[in-house]
Amino acid sequence: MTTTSLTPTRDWWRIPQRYVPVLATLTLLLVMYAVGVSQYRAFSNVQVIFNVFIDNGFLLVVAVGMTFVILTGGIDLSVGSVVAMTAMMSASLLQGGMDPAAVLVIALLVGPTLGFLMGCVIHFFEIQPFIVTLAGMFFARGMCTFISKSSIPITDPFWTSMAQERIGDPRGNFVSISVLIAFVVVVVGAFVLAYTRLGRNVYALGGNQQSALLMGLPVGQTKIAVYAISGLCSAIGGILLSFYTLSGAPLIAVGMELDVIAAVVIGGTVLTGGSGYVFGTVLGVLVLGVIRTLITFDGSLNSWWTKIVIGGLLFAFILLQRLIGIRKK
Amino acid sequence: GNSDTGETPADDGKLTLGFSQVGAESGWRTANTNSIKESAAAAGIELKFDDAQGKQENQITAIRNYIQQKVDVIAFSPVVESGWDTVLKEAKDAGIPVILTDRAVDSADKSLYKTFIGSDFVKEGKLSGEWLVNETKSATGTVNIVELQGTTGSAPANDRKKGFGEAIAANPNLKIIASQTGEFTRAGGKAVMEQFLKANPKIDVLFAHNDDMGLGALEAITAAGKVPGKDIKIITIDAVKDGMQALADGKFNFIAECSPLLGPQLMDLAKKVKAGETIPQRILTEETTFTPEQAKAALPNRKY
Amino acid sequence: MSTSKVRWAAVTGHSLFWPVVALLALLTANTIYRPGFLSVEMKDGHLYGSLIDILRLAAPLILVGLGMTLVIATGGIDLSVGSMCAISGAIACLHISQQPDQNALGGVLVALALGVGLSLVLGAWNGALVSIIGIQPIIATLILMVAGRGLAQLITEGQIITINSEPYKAVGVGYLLTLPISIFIAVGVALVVAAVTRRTALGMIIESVGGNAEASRLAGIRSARITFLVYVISAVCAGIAGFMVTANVSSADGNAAGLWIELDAILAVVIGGTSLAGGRFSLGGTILGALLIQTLTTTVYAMNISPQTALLFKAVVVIAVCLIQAPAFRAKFARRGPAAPAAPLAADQPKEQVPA
Amino acid sequence: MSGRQPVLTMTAISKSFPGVRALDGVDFRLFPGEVHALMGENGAGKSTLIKVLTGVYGNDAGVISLAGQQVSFSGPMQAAAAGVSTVYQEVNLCANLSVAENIFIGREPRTLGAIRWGEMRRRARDLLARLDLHIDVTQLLGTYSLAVQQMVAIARAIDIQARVLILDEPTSSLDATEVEQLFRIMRHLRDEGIAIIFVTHFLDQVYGIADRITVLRNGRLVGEYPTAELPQLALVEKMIGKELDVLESLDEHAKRDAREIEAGTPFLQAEELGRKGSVTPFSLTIHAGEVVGLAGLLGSGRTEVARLLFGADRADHGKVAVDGKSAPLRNPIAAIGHDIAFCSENRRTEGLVGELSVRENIILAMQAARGWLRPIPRRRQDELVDKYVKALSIRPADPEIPVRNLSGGNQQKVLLARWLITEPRLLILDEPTRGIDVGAKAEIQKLVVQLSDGGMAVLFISAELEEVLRLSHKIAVMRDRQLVTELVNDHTVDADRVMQTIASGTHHEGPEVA
Ligand SMILES: Nc1ncnc2c1ncn2[C@@H]1O[C@H](COP(=O)(O)OP(=O)(O)OP(=O)(O)O)[C@@H](O)[C@H]1O
Ligand SMILES: Nc1ncnc2c1ncn2[C@@H]1O[C@H](COP(=O)(O)OP(=O)(O)OP(=O)(O)O)[C@@H](O)[C@H]1O
Ligand SMILES: [Mg+2]
Ligand SMILES: [Mg+2]
Repeated sequence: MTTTSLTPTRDWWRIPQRYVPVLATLTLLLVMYAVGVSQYRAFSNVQVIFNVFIDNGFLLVVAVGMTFVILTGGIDLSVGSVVAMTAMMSASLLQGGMDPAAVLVIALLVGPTLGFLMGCVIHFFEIQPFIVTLAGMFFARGMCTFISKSSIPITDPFWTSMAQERIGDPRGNFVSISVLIAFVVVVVGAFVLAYTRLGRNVYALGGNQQSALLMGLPVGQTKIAVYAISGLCSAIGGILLSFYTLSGAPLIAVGMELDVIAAVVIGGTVLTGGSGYVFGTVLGVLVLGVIRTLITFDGSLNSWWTKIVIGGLLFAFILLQRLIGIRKK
Repeated sequence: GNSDTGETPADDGKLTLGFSQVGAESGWRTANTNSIKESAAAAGIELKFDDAQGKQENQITAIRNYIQQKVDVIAFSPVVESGWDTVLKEAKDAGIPVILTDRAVDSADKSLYKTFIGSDFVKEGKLSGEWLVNETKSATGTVNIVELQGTTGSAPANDRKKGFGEAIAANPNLKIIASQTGEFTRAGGKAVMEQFLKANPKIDVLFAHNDDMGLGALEAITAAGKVPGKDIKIITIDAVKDGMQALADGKFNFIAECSPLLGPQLMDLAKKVKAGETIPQRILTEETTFTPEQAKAALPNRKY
Repeated sequence: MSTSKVRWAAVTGHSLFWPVVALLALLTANTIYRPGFLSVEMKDGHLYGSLIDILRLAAPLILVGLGMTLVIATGGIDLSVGSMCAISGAIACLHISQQPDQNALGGVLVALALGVGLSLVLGAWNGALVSIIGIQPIIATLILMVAGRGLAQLITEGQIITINSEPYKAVGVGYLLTLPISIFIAVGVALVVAAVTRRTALGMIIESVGGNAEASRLAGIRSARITFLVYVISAVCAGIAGFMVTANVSSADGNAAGLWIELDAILAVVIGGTSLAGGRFSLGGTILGALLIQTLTTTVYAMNISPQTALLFKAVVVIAVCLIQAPAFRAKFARRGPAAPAAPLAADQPKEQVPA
Repeated sequence: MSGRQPVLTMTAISKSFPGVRALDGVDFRLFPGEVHALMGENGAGKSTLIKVLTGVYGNDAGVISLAGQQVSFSGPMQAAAAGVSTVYQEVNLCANLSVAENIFIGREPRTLGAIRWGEMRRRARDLLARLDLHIDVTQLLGTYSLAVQQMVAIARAIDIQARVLILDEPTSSLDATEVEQLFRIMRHLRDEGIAIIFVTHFLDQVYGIADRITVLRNGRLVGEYPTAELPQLALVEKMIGKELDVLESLDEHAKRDAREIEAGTPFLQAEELGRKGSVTPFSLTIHAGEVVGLAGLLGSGRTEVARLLFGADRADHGKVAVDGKSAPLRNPIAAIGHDIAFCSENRRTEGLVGELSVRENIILAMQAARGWLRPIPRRRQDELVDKYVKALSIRPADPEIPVRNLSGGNQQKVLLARWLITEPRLLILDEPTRGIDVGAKAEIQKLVVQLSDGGMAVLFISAELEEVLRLSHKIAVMRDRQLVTELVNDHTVDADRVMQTIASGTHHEGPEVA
């Protein structure tokens, strides 16, 4: 019977095509780390790696949310502003003497609510996500300056302890609590995408919205859900940022959305949707973190050369990733 | 980079300074960076310089990396005032002294840094206001002021506005009739001023939070057929070269200086801190104010 | 059925009807706030007034938006236009500042040529990344968005280059036949782009590539070339916008010139009815979108809305314009309204595009 | 039948699209345990009726009731929940998900909310085995051929516990064996009491399986008939609305004379042309005025051969000569430069640009060949488009509407028109008659004959062997991505013989071309 010949001839050792981008990123990340270690002795300290996580914990959380959105083929430009708004709001509420637990609850509600509303507008009124979330970005940033035009310090003991608690080994290497929270978010995000209906609907939606609709999937709910999830992740990211800086500042996290999108895409997620993994996003965030670390370790770059070098590294990275991807095809 | 840039040669006696700059967002900032680089070289200090591209996260990253690299002294110009306690504690625990430049932090625990060297933005605003109060003390009617603010939410914008407001409260005739952000840029200053001019038939004074916005506004005023410096008096802050030139030409009326040349003082302090000398918690940069005549005199030998 | 009703339905159904309404609403609000807003007077042979300001200040955004429209029509996006503005402005000002006589027309022309030339190179770089190497446009242009600012500052050495050149200044604030020259430039470029896309087959081919790249390839279209071309066009438009931005203030600020203009340009394109997914594009819509955005900004200044709430105001207007423009929103709204049977056309649109 | 209650009734359904009245007061009844064929020409409104039923479109007027209850579904999700399971025309699945997921998404087996992947794969394998399809269900769907995808879509639909199963042209890309497989399952489901709506343009299939037939024409109901009482010719006349001479040509099995063509110079010669992982190197010669048919089962590599000859994929082996001169067909542009044209079997993803108008789609290839700097004058465009809209009777005849609003069959005609106006010397047609109604099909067949008589070479790929036999001078038989043999289409060749060749893959006695 000829139908048997339809079984793809696949060598068992061949990596499935869909994992290639992520693996390419991983390989390049390791190469970059090796370069750092060979150039700068202090680079090999374990704490350097931990610092990358400490300094990018909130970015990681936000990027997980963005992964959901991009997988559906959408985009969320509001994340940076929502992060800032959450931090700003927490700081302002704490300053007003509110109970930290209540502040946490409120802060964690506002982001997803905004996300939910944006999702509804995108779905029901069929307006392009880029525009809706751009308006969301203006709105959230406007809220920041509306709350206060100068930064508000946080002195709350709970916040302070969350910020300064060090979880580490006897040799003095440590991570912050934020890193653990970020890890939990990553694991939950990965699980939801791989093992729940919602997660699979996200992929289906990104693959072909029309088909998803005709297959009877809850397209609307899924779409709204991803923006709410992204809002939630931004809110968590905002809280982590307020732990990280112990303050809320109106101008913080400006332009963060581009970093987040870059991280997600470098991690192998396709902007048109339907293909990508949370693990890739983790790698993408690490790539950005390691590039930054390399530049500070060098410490001899001019301000403008810093930008050019970041652009150059980004280019080299994407080019290599692309070449590896092509070869494996 | 060459293979030893990442480590501190702990024993060759050469002092290593890690400096994290805000960014390169203005000519002022560039002059500041250059001053630091030049004076480090002159003082024989090894400088590890990092540009944070205007992001606090990046500055914190940089400071953490300086701690890993075990530099002798860390200095930085904070992007924002708040949010430094955690990383400063880490520096303190690692035994590395920290010097703040240009902008302050709002930490309650003053032991987290050795000193803060920089201008006083409130004072700059105040000096501008006081000059105006003095200028207009004979005025009988109301004096209409328009204000070009810096980037909304930034420390210099907040403080200069505050200082200026406090000073002009002394004269009830002085009234701010419009206040908008010009984002610290010439284009912003010009666009906002154009609308101010159309909306308000009588503007007597312009207060701009920096020279660049003032220079932009200058063009708008000229285009509207008014004479800057006469029909509308212009007060700005910074005293960069173009601003000083305008002042000398009589187009501006007053500039409160905000000097970017912190380098020599910073290197001096770094050495003292390293040697364990006690130094004051707050050091003001040597700054002054300029009137057109003073500007004419000072212009030939200004460095930036 | 009266023909006037049909005609009315055709007008309201037009994709640019609501942006026009929004623009008029903003202008009206301004006029109510300050009756003199719309007045235009003659001053030393120049027309002078807020409306003229809006046109003049919108000119760079229109230019960038035109290029962006073509890029978006192919299904791409160009984030690097802001940096391009800064670079072309910087190189032009640098060249002029080095001339012994800054007012010499020759020097200025060379400076403009340098700026356009550099834009061509950078546009080719973007185009090559997207069309030859196949990098996703948003990332490919992100590279130059980041590195381009560095390049601009490298050119200016981080300083603001101030020039004093009348011919160059004319690009930004000069007048011709009572109107600002920048308006003529914007209109001129718009006409050229319109002619190049609509008088030749380029427009249709761009739409075809954006609508279905694989089908276009199989129909014998050199998709890669077209993609390459639109990034170059976009870069040149941004480069010319860079001249205007810098000439406006007679100085090149590598950091601030063209900052965030990419977002405004994309917004203008979308308000103008071009889908970010690519395909059909409307140059007129983009121009209208740019005017709307500039009017919004001017409104904030003119009405003296406090900077602290200005962004909220902008957010509200943007979302309102986009909502009211969305057929789905109007359909839902019309159904609820008491007597509004005028929009069966829109209401009938299938929820999604369902190929048979 | 009158004693039973219909499971589904649709009464006076109307639906308009801008400028088109797709359905106009259509009634439809469906009884449990029957296969009901929905027939009509391209654009008659079949797919629209189905989409109105499942809530993809809202209806302007009319009532739908399911099992006696009035319903109005908000979308396929609700319809499926109420027991209406649908395979839409054109495969509507997600190419980026695995085969198993495409079957089960939305209904995955779960414990505590977590998907049980292992079980899902096992069940997917079992289900596909019922359709005699043995493939790796963990692979992405997009890596499989259209035919496989169609089978997967069917598998998805029959796994749902449905009362009503709707199949909109499910067989258009299946070969005979698979169609038989599908019919077996349909009969089985029918016997279980499930009501099945079946849309197809293959009349034989209708008479092979349907119990009753509803005919639509131009959005109106023509009538409902028991299959046994409606002879084939009468059905066609009802669909078309007039008696057609064209139909006679359907039965004309005149073999075509190949000898004089062979004598001429070959237009294209492929020598050991091949591509790793796609087609084993093959040699093929096509003469001017010759129709070469490609026969083979699905996945046998016919499309690949066509793509290599058009340069859509790049060959990594062998060479091609056009007019005796070496012509490396590296890309479509090179092929078009040698006057080769290619109508892809996948009109939606590889053929048309949905947003562009019918006119723009038709002139696209010609314009591309001229380059963008030399636009075709509008007058000339309108002339050309008008001519072909008439010649191929594309409906609606308004060339300015977006092509995505056309029905499936009319879209196919637009694609054909695009290439015909370029006046190619070799026309490659990959499944040009798929999803096309009988009238149009006959017209396309006539067109192929006409074109080849006029000196055009045609490479004709079709799942319908009859069609290939009727039109071809020469038949190349493919099997397992290999061109196994070429048969001169003379009196000794018939469907059985070709089937045997496909099945055995060996040479048979009789004249052959090496
Ligand atoms: N989304 C749409 N927008 C506008 N018109 C449409 C749309 N879908 C279908 N039509 C029109 O409705 C009519 C009926 O189309 P439908 O798809 O139901 O035909 P069909 O009978 O399924 O034909 P085929 O056999 O070719 O698939 C056609 O004239 C078509 O052009
Ligand atoms: N066993 C297989 N494994 C993976 N992909 C396959 C397999 N068989 C076919 N395909 C893919 O399906 C597509 C179509 O297959 P092919 O061109 O061989 O079919 P065909 O002979 O043209 O039949 P039909 O036109 O009826 O689908 C090709 O792109 C091929 O990559
Ligand atoms: Mg159909
Ligand atoms: Mg095929």
